[in-house]
Amino acid sequence: MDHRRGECAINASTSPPAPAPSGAPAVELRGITKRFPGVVANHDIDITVRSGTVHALVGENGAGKSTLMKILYGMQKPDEGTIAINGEQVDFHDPGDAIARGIGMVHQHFMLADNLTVLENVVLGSEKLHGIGGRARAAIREISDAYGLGVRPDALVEDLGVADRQRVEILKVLYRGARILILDEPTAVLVPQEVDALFDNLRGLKSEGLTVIFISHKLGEVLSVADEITVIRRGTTVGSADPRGTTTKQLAELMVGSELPSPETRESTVTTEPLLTVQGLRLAGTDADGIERIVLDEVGFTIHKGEVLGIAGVEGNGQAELVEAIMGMRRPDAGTVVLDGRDISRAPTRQRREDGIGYIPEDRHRHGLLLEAPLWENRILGHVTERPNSKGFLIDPGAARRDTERIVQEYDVRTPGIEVTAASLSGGNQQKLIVGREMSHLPKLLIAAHPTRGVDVGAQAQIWDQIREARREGLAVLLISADLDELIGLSDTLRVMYRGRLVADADPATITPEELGSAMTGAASGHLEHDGIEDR
Amino acid sequence: MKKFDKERALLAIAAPVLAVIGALIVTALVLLATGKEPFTAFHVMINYGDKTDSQVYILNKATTYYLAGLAVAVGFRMNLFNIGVDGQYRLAAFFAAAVGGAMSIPGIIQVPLIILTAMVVGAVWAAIAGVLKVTRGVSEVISTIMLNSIAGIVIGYFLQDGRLGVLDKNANMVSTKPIPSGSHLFNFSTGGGAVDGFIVLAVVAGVLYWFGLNRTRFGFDLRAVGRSQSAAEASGVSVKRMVITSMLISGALAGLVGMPTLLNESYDYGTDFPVGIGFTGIAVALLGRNNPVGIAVGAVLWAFLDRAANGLEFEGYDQELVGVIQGVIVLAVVIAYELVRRYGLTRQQRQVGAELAAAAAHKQEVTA
Amino acid sequence: MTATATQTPPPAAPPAAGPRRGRGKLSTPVILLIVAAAIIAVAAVRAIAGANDVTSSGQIAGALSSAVPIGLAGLAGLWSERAGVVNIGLEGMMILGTFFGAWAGWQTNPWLGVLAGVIGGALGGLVHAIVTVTFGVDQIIAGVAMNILATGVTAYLAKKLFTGAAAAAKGGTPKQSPPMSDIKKFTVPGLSHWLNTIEKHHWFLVSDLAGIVGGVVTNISALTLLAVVLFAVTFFVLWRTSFGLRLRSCGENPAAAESLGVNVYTYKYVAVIISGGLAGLGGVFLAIGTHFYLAGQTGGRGYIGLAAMIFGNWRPGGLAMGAGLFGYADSLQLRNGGPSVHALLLLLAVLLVAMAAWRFYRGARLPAVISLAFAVLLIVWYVTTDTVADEVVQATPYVATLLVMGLSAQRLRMPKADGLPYRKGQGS
Amino acid sequence: GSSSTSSSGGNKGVGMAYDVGGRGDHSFNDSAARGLDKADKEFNLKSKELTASNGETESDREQRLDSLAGAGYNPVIAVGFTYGDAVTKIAKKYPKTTFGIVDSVVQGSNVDSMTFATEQSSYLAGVAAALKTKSGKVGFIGGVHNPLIGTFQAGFDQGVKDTKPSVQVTDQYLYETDTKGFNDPTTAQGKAQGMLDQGIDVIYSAAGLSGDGSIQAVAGKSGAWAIGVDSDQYQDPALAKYKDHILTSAIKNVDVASYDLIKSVHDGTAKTGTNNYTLANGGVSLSTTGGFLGDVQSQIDAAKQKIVSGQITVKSAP
Ligand SMILES: Nc1ncnc2c1ncn2[C@@H]1O[C@H](COP(=O)(O)OP(=O)(O)OP(=O)(O)O)[C@@H](O)[C@H]1O
Ligand SMILES: Nc1ncnc2c1ncn2[C@@H]1O[C@H](COP(=O)(O)OP(=O)(O)OP(=O)(O)O)[C@@H](O)[C@H]1O
Ligand SMILES: [Mg+2]
Ligand SMILES: [Mg+2]
Repeated sequence: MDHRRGECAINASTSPPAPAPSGAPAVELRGITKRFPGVVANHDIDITVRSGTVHALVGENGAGKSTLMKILYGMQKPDEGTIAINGEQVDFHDPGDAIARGIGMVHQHFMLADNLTVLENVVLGSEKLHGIGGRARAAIREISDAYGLGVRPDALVEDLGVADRQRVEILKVLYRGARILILDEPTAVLVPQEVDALFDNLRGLKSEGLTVIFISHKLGEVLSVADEITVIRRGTTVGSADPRGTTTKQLAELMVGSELPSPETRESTVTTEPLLTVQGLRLAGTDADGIERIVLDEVGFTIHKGEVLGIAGVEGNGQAELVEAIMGMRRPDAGTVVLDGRDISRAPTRQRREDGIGYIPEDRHRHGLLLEAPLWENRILGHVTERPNSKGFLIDPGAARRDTERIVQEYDVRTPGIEVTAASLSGGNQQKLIVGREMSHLPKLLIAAHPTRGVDVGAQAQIWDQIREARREGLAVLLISADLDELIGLSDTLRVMYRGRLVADADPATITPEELGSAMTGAASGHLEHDGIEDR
Repeated sequence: MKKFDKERALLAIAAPVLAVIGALIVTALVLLATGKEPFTAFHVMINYGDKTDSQVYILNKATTYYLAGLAVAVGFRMNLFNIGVDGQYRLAAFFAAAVGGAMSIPGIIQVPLIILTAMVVGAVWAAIAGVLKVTRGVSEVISTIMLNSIAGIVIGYFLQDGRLGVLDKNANMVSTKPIPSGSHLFNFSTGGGAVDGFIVLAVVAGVLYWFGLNRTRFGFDLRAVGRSQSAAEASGVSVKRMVITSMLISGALAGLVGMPTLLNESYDYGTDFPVGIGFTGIAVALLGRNNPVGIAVGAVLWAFLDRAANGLEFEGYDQELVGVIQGVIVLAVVIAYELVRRYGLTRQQRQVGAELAAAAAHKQEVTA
Repeated sequence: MTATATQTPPPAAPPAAGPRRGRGKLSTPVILLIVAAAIIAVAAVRAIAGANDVTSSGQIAGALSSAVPIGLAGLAGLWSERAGVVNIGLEGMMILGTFFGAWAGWQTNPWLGVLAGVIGGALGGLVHAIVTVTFGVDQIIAGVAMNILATGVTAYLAKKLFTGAAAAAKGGTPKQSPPMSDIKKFTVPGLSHWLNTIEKHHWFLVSDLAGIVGGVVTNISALTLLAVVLFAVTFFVLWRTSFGLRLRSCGENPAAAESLGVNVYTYKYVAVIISGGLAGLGGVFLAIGTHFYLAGQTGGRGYIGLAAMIFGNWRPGGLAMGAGLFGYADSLQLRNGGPSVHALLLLLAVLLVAMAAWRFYRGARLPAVISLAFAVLLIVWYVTTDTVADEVVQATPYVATLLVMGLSAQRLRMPKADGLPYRKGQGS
Repeated sequence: GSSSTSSSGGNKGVGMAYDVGGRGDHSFNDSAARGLDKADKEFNLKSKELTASNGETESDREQRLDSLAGAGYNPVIAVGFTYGDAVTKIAKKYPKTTFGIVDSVVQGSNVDSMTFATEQSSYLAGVAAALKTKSGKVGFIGGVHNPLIGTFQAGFDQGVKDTKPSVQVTDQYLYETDTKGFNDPTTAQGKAQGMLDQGIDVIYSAAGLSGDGSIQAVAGKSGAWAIGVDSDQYQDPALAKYKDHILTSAIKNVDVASYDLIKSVHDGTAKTGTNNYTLANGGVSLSTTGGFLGDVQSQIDAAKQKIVSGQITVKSAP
């Protein structure tokens, strides 16, 4: 895995373009190498982060960014290499050591205990600072006010929305008096307005002399907030970029080492034949305390053959429940679902799948795969009653194996064979297997929830192509994605979901991610006109 | 792919071998600590177990344990912990014995009828836990344990003189009316005694278990639920229905557990009917890793140890030693399997990684 | 085999629609009101049915001593599960407690026995921790294995240690240890007698209260007091100290805990070992109650303790109530509670009628009708008989467990990471 | 391979198959063992003792007897009625060996069925209880509701009624059929406590080891008496602390029976058929160790006399 540095970099300057550092750099990583079974996650990485700057780290999925940050945070030990903090060499055994050195990390996935209060989550591990009672509460209020985080210490975390959780995560770090903040993809779940608010916070921190290391796949954001950018590819630093003189396209190509694919899809294939009609869908959930809340409220839409309907929305606004209701995994309290002229409102999941619904689930580990089962059994999953997987009541392992080989070939699933367990494939390859499986049964309707989440660019392009191709042949697609570019690029029609309701619609040809984002936070509704919103 | 499979087979054997070795070491230490020399004890155990009548004894016991293991394993395969096999088989055997004693029709009809009764009773009793889990969210671990106790009390209620029980004054024993001799199951006479004919049905049950789980759609669904309930649900399996169905199957199999004893040995259900086999079944299923052949090996091993207990006692050792060995083996087995499983997974990931690296290198060469 | 299938709550839905969710916690006055109502209902039933043993001080004292081992087992489960480790091995750890407690107890004094029992149980906890935390074995399977192992080991050791010359001369047998002395018992001098006098009059409510209080102030073992203290200590430590916060965080989200510098393995180990120690204490309590170790003495109390803990929603207060309930049922069985259970049928019927009314009010017609039907059946049963069969009494604790679990299980909230094996560096 | 029981040879001595608990249980099994020890000393026998374990099956018991008989031990004595069926079967297989069975009647020309007229000793216990109660209420606790324990209840009830008709007897059983009733002192303790709370002041427990529990409960109440069973529980070291409350015990001298059988085989006149051990032949008796019966001993002796002479027939079922 020896990559010649900057082999295709447009801006392969290895020395930082910004002014010379004043005093010791906040973080110096030298020759960091980390190996996992079968992967070299980090290979001889060198990074210098100057004090009082926002330093961005970019790279493809699996490039090794998170691993590197976990090493810096003491969660993982490097196999080789050294770390220096403020000029002093350190050796971290666990996150506690890093915290003591003034390092704080906000992880890619939330690290919060749902059933504990905000206060408990914040003080955990640092109880010595202000205890776990009144003093701690006061300290939290103080920090919250100082940075305008608006955090309520006694709320239960499970009652918080994603943006609030993100703020709790940041507060956790500040509470510990961290001077060096690591933010691993903090914006992935935020809408643009929330991102702006976060960046304001970051700039405030920077002005107080704190150092921020920032990871994101959204290159526009990176360019807007970072002082310096380091690019990682396949575990090694391939170069750095000056945000002032670089475009997102250049950055992306530096990251990937090739041209960036785009989800654009303009030639319309929409027909007038409705394939899926959902009407008046209502779903009330009862939570652990027996209190009812409305999760889906009078949701209705139609998808025609050859149409991609995109649904935008902040996570947790009912998209997952909508998908589960259409799949028959949840019984709605009211409403009908008609697929290709047949009312399937009461049909079990299996029948719906047999009737031609393909499903790419949001969480492939939870809903898409049997991680401990071999690939060929995963190929059967969800289609056990269909050929070639079974004959009558019996499984046909031979045919299923052969067909798995075919999918592995056609969809470029990188694996040494079909007997390995799904768990041993990387996320992207797992996703390719799922897409291949669902497409193999020629669905009439494809429900694709975040189909390219956590998938690297190459695989992303492939999946987009597959969706487009099938659409041309009359496939109807219900697309749910947090990636607004993907959503706008692939959809023929766009709807916005907010608090269980479809509150707005938009034309993907004209809408911008910012406009969509504002509707996602409930700030706009109805038909979103491109100009109308810009004027406001 | 060939080499791959061979290594997998090696890995599969590694766990139980590791566990038995571990157990032997611990047992030897226990013996040494209590001032006894371990090798003679092991020698006694092996020697004694090797005798023909011992073999018959072991086969007969193993038949029962095997069925119990299967019953437990069905639940385990879908992450359902049916701790209640014990209550299920006792209740089933009891009512089957009562039905068998109450009539006198040709064995060819009556024997299947008795077996059917047992399976139905076992299934119904197990289904209570299934229904409670599905409709009320009660953990099957807790409910089956409670149902075990309740089963014992129900039997106690009916197994009384004048109810379904008959008192044998001389023997001080209450039991159900004996099953007429026309409805005794055949057996295989050997030099060391009679091997229960029910062993044939146990083998059939094992084959059906294997076939049902590995070759049918239903079995696939069941295993899918065991591996990931959420993924199975999304794939179209009704997990609730599957919970109840597998409890029914598990209970029906549990119903068979008492049959070798009832139809081949005691011909009635009395106060001396064996208890606790359901718990042995858990151990046997763990030893056998829920695999039909593995369970057979586990059952034979367990029966062998039971037998060896007699041998040890005859030679002046404490028969309780066997309880220690059994406990240690089970613990060692679960650890060994986990270690081997992890090792296998890491190994596989390494292979996948190597493959990917090779592919990447290849691509680079081409593009360069 | 992977983790147990547990019921995870549905994904968080937006909190906006519908009423603002309360936490469903009952305030202290409400709890007191419910308790008062329950006592009045029981007193009424007692008076109507004339089943005086329902609230007699003997029955209550029996309930208390039955409740303590169950409660301690539940407390043991609480510690372990709050740290995310399911402990089905409680039964085995209790057995170790009975054995080691009696072994040390007969040779020295019962307090050293208590210590030895706690240590014995803690050793079991240590093994469970090694197997589940270090090796990451499925926790239920490990617990089952622990129970098998504990049974085997104690049977072997009992044969070795209780049949030696000295032990045999003191009454030791292969299945039983020589007896040990009693632990100190307390009686509140004047009060106990006075209450006893009032109780004898069988006045409505007054005598009932006298019986209940009398049962609690007469002949209370120091160990029972210790158990009560342990409940309070557990609550304080787990919910009011940073140690407890860290421990609970390991049961809710170990990855988060680890990312904040909490050593998850250490806390899990500590929790499971404490759990074993508490289970061991429950075992010693049984052994001291009979004054000796007896094979099979625990009789499934570890499992019932676990059920009490689940019933108590993984909280000490609820667990204490659960243990009290099961202890009461157990005591009924011990005391030939035919007439008592018969009277309680009436109480159950009244409760069912109330529930039917509530459900009808909430618009759930079918469940209301079903509840009512059961109530009618119970009343018929009550009216047509004078007492219930012994078997019904025997089954009462188990049936009560099932009923109570069936009615409450869906409202329960287990620690989120309970039962899931955790490996260092697993958080991503 | 060969059979584990094929090594039969000449007479090796006595084969004892104990019930659960085995030698050292301070009770039933120990009593049988005393007979063996006495015979051993006298005739210098080599014997083999095996013990049942919990949760056994019929085949375990058969195998145990089979291995003893097969190894040449004679007589083979099965202690406890659970061995009934096994003795029936194995005695047929080894016609030359004499088998003994305690507490059960087994047909067979080479079987000595040793039964005990426990209703007679229980009758005397009833006499003692009736004479000693102050409250006029006495209680009986049986371990398991089976005919064997029924003989104890029947004798006790009759003894009380014949002595003092006004005395009220409460009969309770721990379990209907579950044999754990002989091994559950906690339950017995609870039952006894319940009885004491009702004012009962003499409690006779025929419940094996469970009886320890009720004796403890009785000892907690001053003025109350416990009556023991099977062996002289006053001398049981495990109960030493409570012996001041152990009025007497209805003893079943299994040692007498087992010694008789061993001696008869040794003498070449093997005892067979049903042999009932009664007050008359010393097979059962009422202990007097504590000396608490001194004031009523004469009435007890009189009752005993009447039974021995046949003047009173004690019912063996309640
Ligand atoms: N604990 C682990 N064990 C094995 N492999 C791991 C582990 N953690 C990460 N990896 C592998 O190391 C590589 C780098 O992963 P890392 O999470 O650092 O990537 P990333 O750059 O953060 O990607 P993403 O953009 O998806 O977050 C990947 O191939 C990943 O599969
Ligand atoms: N904690 C872990 N322990 C063991 N192996 C891991 C761990 N995390 C990741 N891996 C392994 O690393 C490889 C890639 O996993 P990873 O999930 O990081 O890939 P990814 O491309 O980032 O996809 P995803 O978006 O699903 O995270 C797989 O082989 C996986 O099994
Ligand atoms: Mg990843
Ligand atoms: Mg990452």
